Amino acid sequence: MNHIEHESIPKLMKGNEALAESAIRAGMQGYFGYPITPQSEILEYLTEQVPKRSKAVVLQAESEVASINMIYGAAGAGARVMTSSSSPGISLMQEGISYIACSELPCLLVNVQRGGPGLGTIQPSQGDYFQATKGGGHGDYRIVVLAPSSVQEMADFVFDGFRLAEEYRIPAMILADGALGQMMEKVHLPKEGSLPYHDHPWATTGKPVTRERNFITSLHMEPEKMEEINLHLQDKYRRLKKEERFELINTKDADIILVAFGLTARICSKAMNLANEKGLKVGVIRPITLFPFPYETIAKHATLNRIFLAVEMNAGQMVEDVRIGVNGRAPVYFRGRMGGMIPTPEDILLEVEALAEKHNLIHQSTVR
Amino acid sequence: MNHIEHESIPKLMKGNEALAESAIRAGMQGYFGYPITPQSEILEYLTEQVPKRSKAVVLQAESEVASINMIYGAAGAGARVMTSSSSPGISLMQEGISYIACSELPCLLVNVQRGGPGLGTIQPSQGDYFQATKGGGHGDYRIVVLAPSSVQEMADFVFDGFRLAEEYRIPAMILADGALGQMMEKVHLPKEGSLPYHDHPWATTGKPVTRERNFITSLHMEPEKMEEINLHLQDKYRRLKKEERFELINTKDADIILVAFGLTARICSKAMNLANEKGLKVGVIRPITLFPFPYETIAKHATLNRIFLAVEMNAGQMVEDVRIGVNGRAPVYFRGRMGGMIPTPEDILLEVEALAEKHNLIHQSTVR
Amino acid sequence: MITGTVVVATEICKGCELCIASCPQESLSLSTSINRKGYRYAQLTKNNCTGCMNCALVCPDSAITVYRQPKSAKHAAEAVKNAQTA
Amino acid sequence: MITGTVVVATEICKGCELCIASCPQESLSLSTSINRKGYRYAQLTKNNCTGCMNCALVCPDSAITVYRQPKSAKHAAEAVKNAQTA
Amino acid sequence: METNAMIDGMECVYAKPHTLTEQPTHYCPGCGHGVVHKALMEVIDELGIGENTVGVAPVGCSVFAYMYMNVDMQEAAHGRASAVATGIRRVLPDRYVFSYQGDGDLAAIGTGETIHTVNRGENILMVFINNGIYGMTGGQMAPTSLAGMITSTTPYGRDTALIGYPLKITELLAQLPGAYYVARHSVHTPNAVRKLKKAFRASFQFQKEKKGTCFIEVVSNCPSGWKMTPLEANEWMEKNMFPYYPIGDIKVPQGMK
Amino acid sequence: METNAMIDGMECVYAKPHTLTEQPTHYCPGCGHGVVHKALMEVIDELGIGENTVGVAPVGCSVFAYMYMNVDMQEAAHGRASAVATGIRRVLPDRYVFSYQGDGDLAAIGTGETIHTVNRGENILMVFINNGIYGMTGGQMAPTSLAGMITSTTPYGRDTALIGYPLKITELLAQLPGAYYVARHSVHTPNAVRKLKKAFRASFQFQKEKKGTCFIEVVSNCPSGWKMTPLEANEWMEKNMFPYYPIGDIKVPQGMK
Amino acid sequence: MVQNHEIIIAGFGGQGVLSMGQIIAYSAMKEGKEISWMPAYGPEMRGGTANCMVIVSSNRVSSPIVTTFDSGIILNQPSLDKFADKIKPGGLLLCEESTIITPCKRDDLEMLMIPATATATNMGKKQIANMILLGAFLERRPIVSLENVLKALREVLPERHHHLIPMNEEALHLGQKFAAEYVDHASV
Amino acid sequence: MVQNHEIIIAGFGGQGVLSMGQIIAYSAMKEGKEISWMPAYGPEMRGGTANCMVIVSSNRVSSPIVTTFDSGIILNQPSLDKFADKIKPGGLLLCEESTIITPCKRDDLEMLMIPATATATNMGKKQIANMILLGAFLERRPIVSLENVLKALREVLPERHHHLIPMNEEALHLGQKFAAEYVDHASV
Ligand SMILES: Cc1ncc(C[n+]2csc(CCOP(=O)(O)OP(=O)(O)O)c2C)c(N)n1
Ligand SMILES: Cc1ncc(C[n+]2csc(CCOP(=O)(O)OP(=O)(O)O)c2C)c(N)n1
Ligand code: SF4
Ligand code: SF4
Ligand code: SF4
Ligand code: SF4
Repeated sequence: MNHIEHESIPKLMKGNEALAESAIRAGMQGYFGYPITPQSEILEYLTEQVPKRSKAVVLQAESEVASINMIYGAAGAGARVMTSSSSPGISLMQEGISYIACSELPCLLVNVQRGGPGLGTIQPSQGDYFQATKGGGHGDYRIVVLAPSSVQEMADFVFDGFRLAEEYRIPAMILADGALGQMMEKVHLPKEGSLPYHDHPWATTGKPVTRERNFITSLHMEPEKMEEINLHLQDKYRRLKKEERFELINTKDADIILVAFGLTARICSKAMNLANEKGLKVGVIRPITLFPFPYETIAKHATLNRIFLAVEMNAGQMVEDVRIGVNGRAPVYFRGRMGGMIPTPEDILLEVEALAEKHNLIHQSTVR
Repeated sequence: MNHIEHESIPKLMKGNEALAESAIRAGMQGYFGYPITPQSEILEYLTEQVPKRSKAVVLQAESEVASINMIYGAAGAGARVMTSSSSPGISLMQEGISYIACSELPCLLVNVQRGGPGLGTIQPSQGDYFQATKGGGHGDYRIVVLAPSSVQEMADFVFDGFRLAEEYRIPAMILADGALGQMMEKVHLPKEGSLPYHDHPWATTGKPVTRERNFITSLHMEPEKMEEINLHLQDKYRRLKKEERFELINTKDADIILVAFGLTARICSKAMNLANEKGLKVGVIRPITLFPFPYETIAKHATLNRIFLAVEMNAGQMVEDVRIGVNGRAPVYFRGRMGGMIPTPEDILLEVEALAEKHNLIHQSTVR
Repeated sequence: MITGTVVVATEICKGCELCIASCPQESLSLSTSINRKGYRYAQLTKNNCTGCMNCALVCPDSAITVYRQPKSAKHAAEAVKNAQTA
Repeated sequence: MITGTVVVATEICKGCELCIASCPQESLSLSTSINRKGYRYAQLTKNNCTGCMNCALVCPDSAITVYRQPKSAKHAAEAVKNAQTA
Repeated sequence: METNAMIDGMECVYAKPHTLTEQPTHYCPGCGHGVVHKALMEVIDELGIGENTVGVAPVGCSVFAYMYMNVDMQEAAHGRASAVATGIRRVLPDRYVFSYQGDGDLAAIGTGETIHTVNRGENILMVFINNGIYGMTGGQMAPTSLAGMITSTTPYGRDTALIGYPLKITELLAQLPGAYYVARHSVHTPNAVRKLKKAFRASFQFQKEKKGTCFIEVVSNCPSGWKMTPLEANEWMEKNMFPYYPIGDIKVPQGMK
Repeated sequence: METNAMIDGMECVYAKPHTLTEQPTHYCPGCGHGVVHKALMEVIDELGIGENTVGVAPVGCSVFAYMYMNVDMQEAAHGRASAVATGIRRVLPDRYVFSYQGDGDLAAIGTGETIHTVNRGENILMVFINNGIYGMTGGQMAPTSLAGMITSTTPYGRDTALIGYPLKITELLAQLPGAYYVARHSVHTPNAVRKLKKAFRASFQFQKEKKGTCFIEVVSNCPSGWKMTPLEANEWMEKNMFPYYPIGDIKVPQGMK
Repeated sequence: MVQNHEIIIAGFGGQGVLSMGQIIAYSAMKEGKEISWMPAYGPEMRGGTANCMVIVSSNRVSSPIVTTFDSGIILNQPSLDKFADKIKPGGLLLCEESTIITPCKRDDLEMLMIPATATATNMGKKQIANMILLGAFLERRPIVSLENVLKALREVLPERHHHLIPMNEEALHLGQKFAAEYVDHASV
Repeated sequence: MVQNHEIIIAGFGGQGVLSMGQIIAYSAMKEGKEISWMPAYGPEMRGGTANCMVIVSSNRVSSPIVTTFDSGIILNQPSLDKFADKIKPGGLLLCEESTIITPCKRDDLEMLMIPATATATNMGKKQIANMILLGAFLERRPIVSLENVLKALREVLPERHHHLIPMNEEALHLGQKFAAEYVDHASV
């Protein structure tokens, strides 16, 4: 990933505010969104700050459906645009996202997840992993999915998201959760204006006589043509592999590997410490890009008598990708909390100890 | 699955019409939907037939969002209800489906898929497998997904769908495609009134003094409560395993196993015949319930020097579940057509021959 | 003149003061002490209540029950009716 | 009286007959033969066309081009302007 | 609490109706939602139709209405209460059905459902709480927020040049043939509450007669969203909301006084 | 075709404008869409604003408008054209933006976006083709289908008691302060086409002056959906559609004749 | 042994292409055969091209989609250009004469040019051309009996159109006659 | 060696519970420490309960969610009932006196009852009670210096509230005094 220039003096900010501030600094030209807990601070921050600082458009839309289609229009007109919502609102955007993905319009989507399904709770969750990574909308499309685990990353991934979106002409999503949105941490903000603009020859900005008209569409009556479009998209998704990002913690000689993304990964690393103190060799793999998912990294770690434990704030979603990566070479277990509950380090430690017991790694690792 | 009583005299019908006729015979009490190709015949057939034959409500809603929420209301009031649409329309229903799944309301959803993503084409596709089986909406929910492969099953699965929906208090979806909807075949229709009604003590029909009020909701402010709801749902999904359905064709001593659902499975069985004529030992597994997916069945067949080839009208979706089922015990390949293109038996035969070559099964099987 | 009285469910009351403002007799005022929710609550501090029910009608939390001196059982019954349907 | 003529793009025409109905001179009628799309197409069958452009205005497929006898180059130029902005 | 309790020889003339549960509300002190809930439930109690009534709660502060209203209820997705009510009413044609929605729910995300429900003349009562703001999510602008009004998403006041004027959806709906009875009320005084109850009573009568949609707007407050005390809020409401959203009947059937 | 060709000494006085592509349309014979496309594109050609114009096509029979209109265009999701146009206009404030929608698109699934776009007074031209039916999907009922009208989803005629009266969305929109110029036109005669072009011209002028939303309804035909010949269709339209959807200005700015 | 006949019928929308296929399928069903009918059309509501694949078989039809055909009934030039090569060698290719500008060059087919439209127009009912073609087809490939086709018509057509049945019958016979007397191109 | 202090601050909404936590976090950041502040609230917009977890550490904070705490600052009974058991043995438990009906029974804690509200009301500004509690906390657990807290206030408070800073300072000192002179329950 590209290097991002940061301010040297840190600020204390909520994740949602850091993300919004970072969007301004990234030169966002348009924001269209509808309020929903736990991410309304994003729209609130922008309506307060933008008028003082930039020419950008910040519009509270009448709904999420309107928001995502305004994004379609503005992105199609070549602007750097973003919308944000939380789980139920993101569900309403699925048709629009499918259109945007097919029309290859760059834009940044933010999902600050809450506990589902249905109206659920306003507490944090990771229940929208499938929706984000496999395409909750219709048809074969993917979007780049970045999973921050700190307020710092809430800010940084705005820059990464816009960059990837524009480089690959693809929607990028920051898949956060209510805790990351609401919690405050120290953050070194990215420097304003450090993200260059590219011109978009495909954008509908008015047709000069000098070129053919541009049009943005996802309609192709002949299936042959539509298949070409799909092959082109699939090829792009393959090219995206090189953007895979992940974090490895003590995985080298670990017997038990915890796989987790976002906030859960930090809770796992605490659990890891507790386990290590008890002489258990535990490591953590944190996928940072959920699409493209680092299958090879998982595969590389799937060696003899190792155990995988996927930990998520859902009923078991990313674990399916872990299984595909491990491909039978090691046992894969799952531990999840749902509906807004956050797993505690102690929760996870218990699970780890149980597994160590079961696969008798206790002795093994303690004698080492 | 339960036995369905059929008429002895067959009819020649389009898949969409057979499905609509079957809904009337299944005692459907309410239909709410919005037109979209290639399934508008369902609403058209119902508006023409129902007034003559039943007291059922048939309402053309102003949108798919309205449709799915009318379904929520009517199902919550205890009625046997159905809606139908095609890919983009189903995307708009994702929030509503998540609500219905969480509130445990029985209803039948029909997705006659077309080529995506975006507006795409009106030609057949299987591009919504992920959306249907992993939950295109937010949060951890699943719905029963039935994949018909003939006009006969378009009719039969209406009965199966309603039965499962009501038995498990879960939305059931018939995941068809444009070809199945538009093609005509011979069909023995299920007998009218052969699907019994059950009373729904949880339904909001007006609160007699004799009971506490009923309410339908998916909101639970305390995450602890919301997690309970989720655990309850997950438990239901486990219980559903016993409803798994699949079809096996010549899999017994096959070297190459084709895995396909819906119409594609029939094309595969034709390819299988062509391959067998050439002395290749090919069989077909057709998952009929896509959720619950018959993982064990796949696993049982994943034995030494066997090859799996998943064939789909998409860029590779069900194949992920095949991989999870096979779990590394055999190589899994994929062949797909996209955007409304239908694979031909010849397409698939070529693929099979190439694989046979690669894993030199040619000689092997010809000498047998 | 009919006299009446009100009973405020002090643990339900949120101290919004709407009843106080709506009382023509100025019979109500806020307590000094707080309830378990942390609110000061309404209380009858004068004994000139006529049982007009204004306070109860505007109470968002249905915390007020109103009682009235019956002229006779019959009248009282009516009173109830009027009160509810007036 | 100005005289004019029209040219119908016969492969574009779909034979909807709207032009025919809108022609004050009844100069147009449908062909007997069909075009490659399978439509009978409009054609000028009388030579009394005034170049009024009615047919062209209502043609959904912009299949009609209209020509007019210029009184003078200048007038013709005007004619064009009027035609387009009238 | 039992209504007929005697205290020193007095009789109970007013108590919480049985159509309200004992559950204390989560509403802010002085919030109009509580008053409207009570008025509606009292009418249902008085008409004795509680057993034949199904209600629909919105997503908004009144999302928990079903915890307080002691009748069968459904909690609809944000903006879809009228579609949900349509579904219920169509399959239960002999029941009374009402929906209860805030201004964000009914007039922003739910605009399409609202217009088409009324246009179909669904036989339901739609209760519309207009407090000019999104209460539940923390005081953001609503379509009904007044010009220049400061909310958490219009920190410099609603700029009509950029986001348009407050939407008088009730006046729009009154234009539709499907709308049978349309009126705007409030609950800031005892008399206002009495009038509102009259309107509810009439609406259920019309629903019984299958006359079409009855739509009752209640101009209400949001002390928290407006950052005022309840008393200040009601005063501000009279001064600022009423002029733009005048209280009174908007569409009344022939011969209804 | 080059406009200034001479045939036997005559000059070309009328030819397809450069703002239309050479692509033959997929529309049914006699369909009004083609006429409206042409009228709109001629005006853009005449005003010479093609280079500064971005259009939005709907989902409906005119979904392919971008294949015929030779300006930059976007094809919006069903019902969302006005939201898409809003997105474009907001980030390109110095461009002309128009949306083009059918009645299902604009007045059914898109109702919410339509109302709020106009309520915001977005500086765009909204062209609304009202043919009282869903053409593209095979002649289903539209919100604008006339009472008693037979469509593929109202085989016994639109029953207003069950699904309400045809929705006069244009009259509703005219009530909104954001709507600056609202008119209803048709294209069934040469003069009707001339009038429509005038309205388009005025709309672009107002848009230039940032006056707010201009909304032009065109009552049009659907020979296929109505199961008539083009000539029968236009006659039926005059006889049945015009009385319910009267042609003429609905909201005109001061001093516009 | 499995008996299978795979047919493509293609032309403009409105030429009765789809109904022709449905009648074959329906009659075959009446004869206890297995069948499938698969339509395809373009975006146009009127005009544009349309076609259907019909499979009549003694066994359950596996794939309703096939890429080559035993017979083709072609009603316009674009369809001929598209499907001419997809007819199996020795297969039957029936064309509506007036719509074909450049005929198919293949000499390994049983190829008939039937003046169906002209004849139908003379009969005073243009729409009946498809029945003439159907008659010709059944003469060369009697996969269903004419009796059953007529039964089918009676059952498929709504009462109010039954008066047209005699005319349809005449058209079928005319078509048979054409095909019977026809001197095949291939055999020239 | 890693220094870690994990605090829970809980009470009614509107008691300044969340801002108290933010001030600690902000001052700690100023001192170059690592921090996290995690809030939690109920459905109510006004009233209802609110709390925040604050972690101040010498190293990067791994999990911002913890289940046991070194210190608890409690402003109402429900919160006390909820968190009393979650304070680590030997930990600090500060309570706002007037809001506590049934105090915590544990004897393994450093427990202080501070009449913050009463005092603040006397000072004429009820809202300032949280500053008194903060002062008391810092007296017993000086994880950040008072100077930095005051700096923090200056930077966090909008200009228009700066006139309140002296009063806040006084409150902090009063709190310190209470804590300094306090005779611990545990040690009774
Ligand atoms: C699809 C969706 N979008 C947004 C939200 C967030 N949300 C909940 S309530 C609400 C608006 C509440 O305002 P209003 O309808 O006026 O009711 P009030 O709270 O003022 O009574 C919003 C935007 C949601 N729950 N679901
Ligand atoms: C989300 C979604 N729902 C439904 C459809 C199907 N659909 C396409 S066009 C259309 C309506 C067309 O009618 P109208 O808008 O009146 O335009 P017309 O074709 O009459 O010009 C519908 C329902 C779709 N493409 N997408
Ligand atoms: S109106 Fe009700 S809640 Fe408000 S103060 Fe009076 S009794 Fe308490
Ligand atoms: S109006 Fe145009 S399309 Fe119609 S007949 Fe005349 S020329 Fe042909
Ligand atoms: S936030 Fe406003 S609307 Fe919601 S309960 Fe509080 S006062 Fe009422
Ligand atoms: S279906 Fe109707 S609207 Fe569509 S092109 Fe044909 S005539 Fe026009």
